[in-house]
Amino acid sequence: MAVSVQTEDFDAGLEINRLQNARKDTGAVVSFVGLVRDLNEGDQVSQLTLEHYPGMTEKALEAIVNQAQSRWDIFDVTLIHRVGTLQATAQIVLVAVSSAHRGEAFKACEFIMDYLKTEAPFWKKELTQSGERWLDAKSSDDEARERWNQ
Amino acid sequence: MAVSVQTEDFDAGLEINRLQNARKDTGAVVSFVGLVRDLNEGDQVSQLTLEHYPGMTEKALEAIVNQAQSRWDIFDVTLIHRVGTLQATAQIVLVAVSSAHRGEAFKACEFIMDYLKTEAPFWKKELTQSGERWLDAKSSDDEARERWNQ
Amino acid sequence: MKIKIFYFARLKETLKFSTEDLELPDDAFANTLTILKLKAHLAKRSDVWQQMLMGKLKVRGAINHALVDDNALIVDGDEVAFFPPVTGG
Amino acid sequence: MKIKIFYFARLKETLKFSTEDLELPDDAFANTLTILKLKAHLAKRSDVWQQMLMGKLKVRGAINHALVDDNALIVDGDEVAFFPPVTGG
Repeated sequence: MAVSVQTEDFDAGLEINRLQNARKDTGAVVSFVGLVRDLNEGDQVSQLTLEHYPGMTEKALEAIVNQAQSRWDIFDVTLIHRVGTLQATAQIVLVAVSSAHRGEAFKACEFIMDYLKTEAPFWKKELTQSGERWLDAKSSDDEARERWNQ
Repeated sequence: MAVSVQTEDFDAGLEINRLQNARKDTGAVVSFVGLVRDLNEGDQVSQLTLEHYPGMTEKALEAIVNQAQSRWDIFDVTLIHRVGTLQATAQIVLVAVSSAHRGEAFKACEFIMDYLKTEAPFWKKELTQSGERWLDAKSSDDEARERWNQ
Repeated sequence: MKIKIFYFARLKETLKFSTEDLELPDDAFANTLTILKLKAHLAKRSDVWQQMLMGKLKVRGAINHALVDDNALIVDGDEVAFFPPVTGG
Repeated sequence: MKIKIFYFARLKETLKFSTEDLELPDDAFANTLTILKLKAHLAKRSDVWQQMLMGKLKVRGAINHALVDDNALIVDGDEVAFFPPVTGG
């Protein structure tokens, strides 16, 4: 497992390749990249600032990855989440999961994102033409997480 | 949509970046990379030969991507499938899907793989220490596809 | 009627045929030739053909690049293909 | 008892506090201080504190880096944090 909270950008291709090359019996790598959209709730977004809770955030992410590893037969996970001020179209988060077969990697990758969205201490503040605003948590994210408990 | 059946290798990072950069309102890119495992059904695999049906294979892949685009609100799809003789650990297939929100991209990407596995005319022949063998279709792949009709 | 047939994977290898142009008598087949009838017709060639096309290998058929079932009708000029269940990805 | 408190995001910005060391009288709080009691105690500071901690913003609490609910017990030396629902990813 590699978990990182960082201001620097990441290279999704490089991280995917690392997982591929780690074991010769890897059959599948599923990855997710989340990006700063230039549009949110109808407003133009020029930048996004991500705050986190140093210490707790890393622990929360590791706990989520551990849960995924105990639920599915996966080989490895790379999770990188950026913090600080990001411009529109910038990369925010990467989750990459390797496994022998595709079904497990798909499930684990989506599970990690759904839990990250609702359990990991990050907060987003957008800059639009009318100023700064903190984003509200979405009930659709709570629902996405609840699916995994059914 | 970009669909390609080719002998050459591909660069997953490059393809993901292309989808990211195509539109500024992209919020999510989900990708799948399938690889030649060095182990299958307990036997060491040294290489895999992929045969296809030129003309029909491309059409089948485009039809699958079109289905995904009509079912989910996604922006774009890149699908690359290699043919010919590949060594263990080589990349076989890439599916990358961009969208505004993650749920749609995850579903569309997994849907495309499940349909590709059961509908696109590709056939795999493995080389193991006891010689060559054609792979049999897996009932688990049929079941994975059937989930989408429920 | 004239049709073109392609064989793939295990079929191609075992039958030692990758493609053939086949002419069928119009009085026997015109407007009535289905995938299943064509399989049965080809299966008469030898035991190997019988085994490969009508045996336990679940052969799938395609007409003009579209997957079809056994009852699909084949017409003059069609491109037909026979192959085992697919295993890509 | 002494505890450390962190505030994040909207709370930090509105309360103009990012962290504080707080000393509480043992006789009033020892072994009985919960997240909810601490919120109520802090809410007495001003209307803004009341609104932020006890208002409609669903404040979440953490003790020593673990998310907890309102009934969780805080002990001497704990690191407590308050923040709005998370919005990362």
